Amino acid sequence: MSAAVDVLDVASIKRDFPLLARTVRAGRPLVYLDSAATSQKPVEVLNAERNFYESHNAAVHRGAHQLAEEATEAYEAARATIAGFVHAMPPEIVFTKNATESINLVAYAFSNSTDLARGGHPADPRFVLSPGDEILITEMEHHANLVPWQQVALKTGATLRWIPLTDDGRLDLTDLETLLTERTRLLAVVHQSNILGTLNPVESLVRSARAVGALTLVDACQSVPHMPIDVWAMGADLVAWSGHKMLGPTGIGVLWGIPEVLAAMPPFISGGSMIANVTMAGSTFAAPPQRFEAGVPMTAQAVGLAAACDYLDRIGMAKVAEHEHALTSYALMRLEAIEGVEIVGPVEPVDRGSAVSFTVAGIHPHDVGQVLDDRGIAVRVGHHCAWPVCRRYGVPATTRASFYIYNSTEDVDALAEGVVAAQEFFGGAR
Amino acid sequence: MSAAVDVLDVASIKRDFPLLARTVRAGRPLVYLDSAATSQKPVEVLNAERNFYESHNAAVHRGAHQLAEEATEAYEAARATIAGFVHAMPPEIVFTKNATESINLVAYAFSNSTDLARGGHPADPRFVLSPGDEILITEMEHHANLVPWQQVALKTGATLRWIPLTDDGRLDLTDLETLLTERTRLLAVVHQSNILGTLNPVESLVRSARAVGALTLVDACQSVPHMPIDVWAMGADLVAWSGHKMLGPTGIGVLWGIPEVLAAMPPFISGGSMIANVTMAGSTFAAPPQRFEAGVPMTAQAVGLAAACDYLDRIGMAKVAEHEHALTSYALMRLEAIEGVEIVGPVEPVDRGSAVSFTVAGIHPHDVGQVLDDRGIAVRVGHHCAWPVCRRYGVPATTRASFYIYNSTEDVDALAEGVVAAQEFFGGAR
Amino acid sequence: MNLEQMYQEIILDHYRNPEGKGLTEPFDVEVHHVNPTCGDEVNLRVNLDWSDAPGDDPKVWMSYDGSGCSISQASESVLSSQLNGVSVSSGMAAVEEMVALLQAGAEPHEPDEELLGDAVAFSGVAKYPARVKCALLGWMAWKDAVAQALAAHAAAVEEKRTND
Amino acid sequence: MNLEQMYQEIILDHYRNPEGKGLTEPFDVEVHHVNPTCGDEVNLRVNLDWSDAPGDDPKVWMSYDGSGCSISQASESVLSSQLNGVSVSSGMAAVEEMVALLQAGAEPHEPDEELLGDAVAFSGVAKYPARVKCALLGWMAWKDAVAQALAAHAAAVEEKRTND
Ligand SMILES: Cc1ncc(COP(=O)(O)O)c(C=O)c1O
Ligand SMILES: Cc1ncc(COP(=O)(O)O)c(C=O)c1O
Repeated sequence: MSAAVDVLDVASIKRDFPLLARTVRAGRPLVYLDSAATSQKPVEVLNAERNFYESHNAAVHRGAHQLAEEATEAYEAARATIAGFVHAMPPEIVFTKNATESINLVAYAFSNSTDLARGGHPADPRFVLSPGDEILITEMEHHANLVPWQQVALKTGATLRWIPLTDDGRLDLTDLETLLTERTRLLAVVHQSNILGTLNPVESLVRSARAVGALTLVDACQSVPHMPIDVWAMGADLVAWSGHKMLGPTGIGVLWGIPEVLAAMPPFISGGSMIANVTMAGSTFAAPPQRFEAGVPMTAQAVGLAAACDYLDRIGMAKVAEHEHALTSYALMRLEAIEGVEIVGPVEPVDRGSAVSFTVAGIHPHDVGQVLDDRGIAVRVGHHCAWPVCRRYGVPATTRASFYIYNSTEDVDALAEGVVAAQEFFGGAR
Repeated sequence: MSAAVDVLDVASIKRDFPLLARTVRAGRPLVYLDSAATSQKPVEVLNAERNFYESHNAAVHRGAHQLAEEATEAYEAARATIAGFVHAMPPEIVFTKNATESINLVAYAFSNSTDLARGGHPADPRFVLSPGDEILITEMEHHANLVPWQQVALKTGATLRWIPLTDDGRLDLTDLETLLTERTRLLAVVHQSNILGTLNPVESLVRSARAVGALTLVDACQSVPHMPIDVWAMGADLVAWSGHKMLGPTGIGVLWGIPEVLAAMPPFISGGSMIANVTMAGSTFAAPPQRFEAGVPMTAQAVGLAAACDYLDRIGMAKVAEHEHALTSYALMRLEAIEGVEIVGPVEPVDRGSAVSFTVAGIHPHDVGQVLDDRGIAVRVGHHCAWPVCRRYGVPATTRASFYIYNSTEDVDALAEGVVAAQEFFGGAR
Repeated sequence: MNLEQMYQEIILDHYRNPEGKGLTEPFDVEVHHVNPTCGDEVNLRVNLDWSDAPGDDPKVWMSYDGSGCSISQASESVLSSQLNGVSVSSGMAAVEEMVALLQAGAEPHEPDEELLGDAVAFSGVAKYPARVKCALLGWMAWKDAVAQALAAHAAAVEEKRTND
Repeated sequence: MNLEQMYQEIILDHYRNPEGKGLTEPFDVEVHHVNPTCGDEVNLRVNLDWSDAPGDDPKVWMSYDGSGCSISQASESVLSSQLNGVSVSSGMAAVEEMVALLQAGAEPHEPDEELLGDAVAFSGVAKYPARVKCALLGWMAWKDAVAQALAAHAAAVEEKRTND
């Protein structure tokens, strides 16, 4: 009962992903619906990493020998490719180990600047916080864009506030004017929720924040992999995302920033390769992005991520978004048609991405996930690192299916059939 | 004129390293003498990473599906292997992106605890610093174990002190009693210098530090890859090192710690997977090591590093140390025999590792390195991220050759001949 | 089929009709345990009964309330039916045995049916590492609560002795 | 052989017998530039000569002192012999040309010999990215110093105007 036709040629894309050919449990073909957690990797990305190790591996920005030159060239070429992918320039791209580090880098710019200012050392006033200052986030943030700000608030005395949610899974902007004021020093907001799927109006939020003089950070973990992104058009000061969710290797993330804003931020992790001058008595620091890339970096991973960008660019990000939109619309329709299934998040396929969370009446998400797993369908169950969202909607956890370029309408069918099977299996439960 | 016989079967080891088969510049066979910067990778390590991506890739500690189980199992098995490599238990091993992050994790335990205490929040007093408190390091630290402590001092008002060096490249312990006192809150010391090659008496230093109540951190970047290490026998509270210098992938480092000490440290990078409970108003944290591993980790890299440990264990770390000791002795002899060459660091092959820095009279290290590079010999030139050491010995930079399991006495011969060639090439210079 | 190996009929029965659910009084200690990856929660109370305890091995009475998946709920029900009124020593032995059963890994663990009773039905869960924590949630809470109650008792005895 | 392509005889000559090394007076601005990866250093002074400057394009006199590798030392010597007494505009054009020559990348840059003089000898350095910074160290210092001197002059003129 496959109702829709896929926008992308999924069968041919799938062949690029070795893992997707495997079976799970008792020989079931794998239906991977957990790309919001992490994506699978095309062979091109694996080859790029391996080729780096087999032919050009050396410490970057350090040696005068040919290998060191080649490694540096590969690393910086990767930076340029990744910059191009989001319409940025290479010096605006800082490599981190994951989006969580990217966001913490910004959080520590605040707490470190505050510490430096307290000690009478120079610090850019935009990053110095005092009691009375406010940081504004939303109630749908991933823990990665929540816990660091709680910590900053604890350390600096600033207050953490948040934009609440409506019953249908969107930001409730009714009281925005009382939440976003001249006291607001930073607005940190997720572009697309990893649990609700909601696509937030970041451009207008960022404009409002700018109007009151706040800095802005966008968590783009769930948008850069799934739609065309122009970081300058988005309008924020800083944008964070991960490589592993966009076909890239584990162990690499990105922080994009307006050069002038990055330049105003003090070092986060300090050590080799981020300095200008070092004596025992004190040090000065290199300009961004080097200032934020201490130590031997994740070179092979940067090269792999650049290959992932090339792969996605070849498909075309607009096509990727279109494909996922079609799948999501179909999935919402199929799931809503099952009695007892409740979508947690926007039920309309408008301004929403491909992460679809739901509950099944009378069956705990863990048990739903187990039945799906038994059928070869990999979904995620739990609070998806967005526990406050579960509390907001009064559920202990959800089951979440999420789609990417290698998913087809047949995968959605398998999901819907699996949910019905779970209902049959646990039929007798309360 | 090869005088020594190699302890290891270098020819056979070399075959495991695809990159070492390549040529550089005008078709010269590669002589890789830059392993102190980063090591090359055996095919076994590359295969382990690739196999993870092709067969088990998923987000760890999160899903209930089979892939997530396998990924978690692979990640935790890697932790166990790496723990075993240094005679530790798995929960004592924290994964980071590199040694620089490992050391910063400890540095931020101090500055964050200090911030929390200032704000009236609970913090372990061992990590709370005030003016008058002292951090003791040495003058031979890599920037990674120097700059973070300068930053902590700036932020907390504590004082940074350091153990000076003797003319022959060792720690000058004459005034240790005035440097290491009850004011000392932390001793952070490099086990083996990456520029001088000096192996420091960390066991006794750590014992003295413990006697005055200081915490202790050892930078073991240049020792874990090169000799048998038992972290408990070393006696320190915390030990940091990198994966990429020990045949492992880029993008992974390790912090080992005594469980009770790790448990006393507040979070560093915060976000998903490191929490116990999260509400919008506040969060509590998981026990170590999870507390320090926020976000999707460098899973494939952990698996690769475990494969590297297995590879090294099969050779045997005692044999590795013996092999390098023989090479180093031979290299010191060959280099010292060249007129105008001056070793920067201990000239006796006693308590020293295989990083050999030197200067050549009248020729800048950059030019020495260039001539060597032209002959296919990859060395590092510069301050090796230990700029204060260059200042201490009055040289702008050094040329450094460093050896590993895939280097032979022929490589040392090539180095010595290359240095003579550089002298001939620049013969006419001042 | 795998699914039935894990969800043995006996587990589904306990899940559908949990035994002894609901907190009761009196109690010495109450603990609250959470599984942070999935949000399963349990509140568990224990009451030590020293009346005819042979020396230092009192009887333990327990009550609980919780929410979560079928495995955690069934496991708490089994715990309640199995470990109510047993001595600390045999209860602790049962917890150990349950842990061994669930963390068996590759080589299956031959369970001690005497000690575990219905709980042997959870052996299939050992094959699903992500669910092991669900099955152990209540049991770990029991162990924690008993340890706290014993410590509190020892402290009270000690205080009484010094006051005497 | 590669090595000789980079170390042209003319470079080695400048390295062995550097021209104009040593700081002189008077000067408008002195800058200190360092290459953080290798520790090469240069101190460079410039003096703007407005005497018969056509409008806003003064002559620049420079002196320098530095330490470092053969490439950086030779390049500073060439800089000194090439850009002493030239106008700001043609000096800046020469710096641009030097940057283009050295950052040529894959396609070699056909240098403007008029502008660069002996500096064309550095074309071989473009193939060694790690050495490009060495060859540019002095030239970047010159550009920085001249820009500072021009800014200081403009500020002085502006102040004089407002005071008048
Ligand atoms: C002694 C020492 N400490 C710290 C580091 C930093 O290691 P990484 O760059 O892998 O963080 C290095 C290597 O560069 C080192 O040799
Ligand atoms: C919206 C969002 N923000 C942040 C993160 C954290 O990303 P990472 O775990 O790669 O650091 C994730 C993914 O887990 C996410 O979905």
